[in-house]
Amino acid sequence: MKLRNLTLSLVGLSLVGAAAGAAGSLVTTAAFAQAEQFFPMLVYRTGPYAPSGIPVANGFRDYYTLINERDGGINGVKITFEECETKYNTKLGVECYEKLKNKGPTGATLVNPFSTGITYQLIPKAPVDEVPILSMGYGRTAAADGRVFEWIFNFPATYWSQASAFVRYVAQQEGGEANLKGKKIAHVYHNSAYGKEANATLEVLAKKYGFELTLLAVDHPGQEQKSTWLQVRRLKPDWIFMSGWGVMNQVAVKEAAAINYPMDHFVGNWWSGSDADVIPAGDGSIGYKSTAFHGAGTGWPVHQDIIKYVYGGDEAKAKENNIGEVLYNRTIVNAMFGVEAVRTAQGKFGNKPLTGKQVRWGLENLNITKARLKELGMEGFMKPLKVTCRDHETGGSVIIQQWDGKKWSFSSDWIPPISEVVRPMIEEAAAAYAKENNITPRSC
Amino acid sequence: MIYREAGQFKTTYTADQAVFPIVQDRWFIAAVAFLALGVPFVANEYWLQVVLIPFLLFSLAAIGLNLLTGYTGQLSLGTGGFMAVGGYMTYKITTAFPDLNILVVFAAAGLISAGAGLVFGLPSLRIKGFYLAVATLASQFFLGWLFNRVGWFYNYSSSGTITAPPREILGIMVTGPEATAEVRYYVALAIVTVMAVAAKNLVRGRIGRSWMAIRDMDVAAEIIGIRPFRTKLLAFSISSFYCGVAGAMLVFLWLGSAETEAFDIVVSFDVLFMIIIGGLGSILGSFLGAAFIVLVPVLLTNAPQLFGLTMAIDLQKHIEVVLFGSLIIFFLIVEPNGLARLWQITKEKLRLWPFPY
Amino acid sequence: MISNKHIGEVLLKLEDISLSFGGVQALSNVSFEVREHEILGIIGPNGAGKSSMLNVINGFYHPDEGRITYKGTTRKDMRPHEAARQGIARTFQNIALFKGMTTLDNIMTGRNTKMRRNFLWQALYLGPARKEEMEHREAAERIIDFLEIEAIRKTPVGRLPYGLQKRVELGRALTAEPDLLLLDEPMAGMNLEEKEDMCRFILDVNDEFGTTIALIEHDMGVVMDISDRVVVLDYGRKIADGSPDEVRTNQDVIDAYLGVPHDIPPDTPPDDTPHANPQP
Amino acid sequence: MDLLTAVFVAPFLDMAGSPVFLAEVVIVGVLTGVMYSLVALGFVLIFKASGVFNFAQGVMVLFAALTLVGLMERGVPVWLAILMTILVMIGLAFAIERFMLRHLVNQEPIILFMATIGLAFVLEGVGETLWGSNVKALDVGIPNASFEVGGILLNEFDLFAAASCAVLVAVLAVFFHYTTIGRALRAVADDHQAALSVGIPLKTIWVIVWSVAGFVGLVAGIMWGARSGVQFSLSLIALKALPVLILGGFTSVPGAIVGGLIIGVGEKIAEIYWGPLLGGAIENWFAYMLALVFLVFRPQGLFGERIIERV
Repeated sequence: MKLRNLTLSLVGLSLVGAAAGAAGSLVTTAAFAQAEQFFPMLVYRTGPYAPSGIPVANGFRDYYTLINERDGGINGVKITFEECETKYNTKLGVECYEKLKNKGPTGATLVNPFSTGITYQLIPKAPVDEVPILSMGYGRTAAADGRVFEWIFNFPATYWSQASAFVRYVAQQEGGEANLKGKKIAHVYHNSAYGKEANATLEVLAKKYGFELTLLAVDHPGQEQKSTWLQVRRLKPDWIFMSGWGVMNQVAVKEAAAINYPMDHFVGNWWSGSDADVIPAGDGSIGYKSTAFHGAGTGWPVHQDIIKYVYGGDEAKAKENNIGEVLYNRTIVNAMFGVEAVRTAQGKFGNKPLTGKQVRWGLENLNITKARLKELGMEGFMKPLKVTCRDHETGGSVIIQQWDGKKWSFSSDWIPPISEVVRPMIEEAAAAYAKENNITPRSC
Repeated sequence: MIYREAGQFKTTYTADQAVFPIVQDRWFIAAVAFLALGVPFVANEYWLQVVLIPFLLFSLAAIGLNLLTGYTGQLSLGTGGFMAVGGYMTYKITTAFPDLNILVVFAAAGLISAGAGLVFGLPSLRIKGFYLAVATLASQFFLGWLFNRVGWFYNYSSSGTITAPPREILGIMVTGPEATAEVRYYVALAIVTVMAVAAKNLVRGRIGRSWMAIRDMDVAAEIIGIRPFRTKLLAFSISSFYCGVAGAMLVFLWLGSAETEAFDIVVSFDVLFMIIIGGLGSILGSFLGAAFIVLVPVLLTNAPQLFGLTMAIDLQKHIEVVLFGSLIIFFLIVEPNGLARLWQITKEKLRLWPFPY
Repeated sequence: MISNKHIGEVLLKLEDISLSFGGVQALSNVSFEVREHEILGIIGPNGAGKSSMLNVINGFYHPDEGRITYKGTTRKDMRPHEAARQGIARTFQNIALFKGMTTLDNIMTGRNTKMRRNFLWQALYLGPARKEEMEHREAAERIIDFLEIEAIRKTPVGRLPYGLQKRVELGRALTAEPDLLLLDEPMAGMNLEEKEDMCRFILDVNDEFGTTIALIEHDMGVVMDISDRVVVLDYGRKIADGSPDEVRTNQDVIDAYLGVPHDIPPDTPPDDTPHANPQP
Repeated sequence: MDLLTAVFVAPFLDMAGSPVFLAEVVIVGVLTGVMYSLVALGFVLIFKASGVFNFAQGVMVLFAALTLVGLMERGVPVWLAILMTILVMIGLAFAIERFMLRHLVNQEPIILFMATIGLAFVLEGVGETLWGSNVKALDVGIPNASFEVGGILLNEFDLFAAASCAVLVAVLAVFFHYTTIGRALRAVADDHQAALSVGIPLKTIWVIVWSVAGFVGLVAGIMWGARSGVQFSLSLIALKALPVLILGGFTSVPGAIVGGLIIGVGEKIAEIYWGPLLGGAIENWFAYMLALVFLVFRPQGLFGERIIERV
């Protein structure tokens, strides 16, 4: 009975806690000082995808810190940021979004969901809440059509462009598009919204170029892929493209090595080409390739600045925090886009904290030139880009990187997508979405 | 002295069989109703979206599972699958017939999910206990695969994600991005209230008695004339109907869009938790359990900030997970019959209060 | 009160019933009749096949051989719930109440076969469904009055003492208004006072409602007192059938109870009652 | 008609067409099945001795592997790390008995089941707090080369895993049959009351059986962890073990082995020969369906104890 009483009082306590929580969340917003630009951070440092989520989160954190420490903020406006743990789970993602969207003096600057699932959740909410979404190289491909998806940006490339660039790459390697005919290409994909994205594009291209496409789905989490690789072994495809994520990548690379598949014909997409994906397979993974839209490693001035300003010169500490890893570098790019969008918008609205609506304008008028990249210490790290009202993807070129057992390095030139196929598909999908949701596309 | 039934006499069986036979209970319910209706005026969008709407829809799913597991004794881990049926069928029907009232669509999707429940309930004739529980996982995995695989269910969109299109009732937007959290909350509240009352009616009548008879002793139940197979299947289909509607609400009134991952096995476990923490065989318990499972993580997430603590986000999440697990074990140890039982004990004490005997 | 006590036509006729479990012969060629309005006692030592007999009658076991004629129709193998729908109710040797439910609900389950409204009406709980519920509640309340268990109406049966549970179980069987009531050791484990109460109820049921009763009981005194006729089983065979007085003086019966060696090898039938397992 | 051919004829023609490949599929299925059995074994041990359906088994696998890797990363040699991990798992068993099971004696099975899910949360949180959420490569020196025998590709690692599973089962069999503790465990499994009445304390039994399950979890953790790296997803392999469990019966050690083999071979054959027809990734639900269909004919599983209903 004593225990029972204890429980009763616990229940009572938790109710009081709930009330306090309610009160708390109503008043927290006022606590921020004025000259601050708030960046919400939806991260996943725990759960099944934590190994990918940790470098991602660290990259964002370090770049924002760098801007504050080195430049004193964006034109004097300090960056504030808050992490919220999503576990890569869409429901928690929405919770985090709701929690953070009104924080800071002007609300959330922009949201980087870093999960295709969460992006899908937020796409309809963005125009209503007036929070722009930057789903950099993930999320809904159709959002590349800025006329329908005013608030969503997915530059510098989409899954569809990527898949078509992969096909172009294969054509290059095989000595011309004509040689694609009769080739066998397998797509090993994560059986989720994300993994399926490339299928349609590949199917269209298979028809166009006459290669034989096999789709091999791998269920979450992808710990056990023996049957997939047995199928590969029987099929003996000339090329394999993979859209994997999390543990699936590591196992796939390992299994491919175990069946002695030629690793230089195995190309992951840019979410299947991080350090954590290849290291567990040891020497077996040498030669494995993946697409990318930025460099790996720490060979750029921006990394030196991070070591200097964020870690006080402590390179070991920076390494511990994933500096130079593929996913870390990706979020450096991602964070830079956000910061530059704010800077662009400040050009129009003044050097003060900006609202989501103003930042959206900044994103849509973002123009990162080669010169600007040099100023940012990222020359050669990535391709310049220019966003337009109509094109939220900006070209969609990718580059192939290869793992040599120790590090990733570029092994091709920039490969443009097969736009004449992909762009109409994007516009068609966007139009369908507009129709289903009673959206009138902007004209531009 | 506050909670007493002295002086209240019941003169008809109808009065005796009312859901709330005691006057004070009715006052209590009136207060709850008042609070439920008034809450959007004080809560901000975060609370509506993160706590109240999921609380309502998970209460409904918990009622559904409670009918099956708590009342009929058939342990099921397929809740997520049946919710997926509701969610995907609502999408399919409303995009095929955009003019159909969305509530009608919810009901239709519920019926389809009742059909799925019926099919996956068939093995329950032979299989019992944990074997049945694991067998229901077959439905969970199969349905998840089906909605991921077959393009027809998501209108062949490239990613397989379904998005709630805008639909209105009486000129008010209730689904889609334009629908305000308040409106979605009220719609959810209305659905859950009606269905909870219906569930209460079911369990206090013939159907409920035959369910409980099957649960308590299926052999004896059959000998007094209850057809075990029909009774179990009815429980499976009604339960799935509830879960189906809850799944529809999950997509249309809460998340706005979903892929099959939103209905994965974690959902099934969560709902099972709700009915066990809340109380097996109790409609009220379904609400209490849902409140616990929805609210506790939110409280734990916000607790460090409330007390002004700053800690690394991953550490915080880990501690949260540990606390959540410990709380569950703690509750099971202290009151294995659930929160509803605690509530009942409180009431019984209040009845006697201030005299302990 | 009108007394219905006049033995009528044959209600149930069992012919050459044999039943075995994996080589163990529980019943062999048993034949007897149950007549309308009578109280039939079935007695026999442990392992005689008494409970198996009841299980055959209400369809829980299907005999390997033999014929069962109920209400003039020869019946095929059926499920127990079908037997219930044809008016056969029973109680169990080890109480088989629904432990999670109140006395009232337990008794109301006895009315289940008589309720017609489907689940949609029930979910609404309006009009016909409510009316029906109330009608049956009245019927249940009559039984509750009859068995003098008004005070425990809303008590979960799991909390009741043994004797009362037995009474509730009788009530559940009675509310079904059965034509044939099977009682499996209704007085097992009771003290003298409780036994007297139970005897009174059984006689009253038979008297007031005219229900035909077949009962198994170990207490010879009770059986001889209340039965109109007695059937004696031993090792799965019928060894006597007649009025209590006839049976009392039957030499086979005396032998059986005194344990005189049989001509049948005693290794055959084990425990007569596959015991009710309160929580299967 | 085409559909019927595709479902009922073509796959078999396919199998007959290349028997070597079929053999390879079966072998891979067997080897994978063994890995499932390894996880299922942990469930069976605990269910058999205490009637608890321990859903935390998957997380125990993760926890053991995390501890092992964590120790190795800090420079502890492999053998010592394994020894220390075993000690940790025994300590864990004590803690579970002391803080959880002891307070749940005589509760309904479903309550115990739920408590083990609570336990899974606790272990997950504690494990990741202690050792971090990053993926860790586990290298205990198991060879991982592939070689071909008669056109069939075999992997040393898979063979090693199967062999160690066989050894583990043998050790368990010896433990159960030839040691006092083992006999006591079997006595408890047969009849709790009887075991108690001859003076075997239930608490001790619980600690032992959870320790043994922890040890089995460690072996499973090493095998699975070496394959895919040690990280959170490791705990999800429990879901692959459940169909094995229902197929083999909750209470049977041989059932877990045979069940694992049937599920392993069954799902691989289904995925490879029928998967393409249905669009792939069918093996997860197929395993459950296979178990389900099987259960309809034998509700207690392959080697489970028969359920007898009586009145």
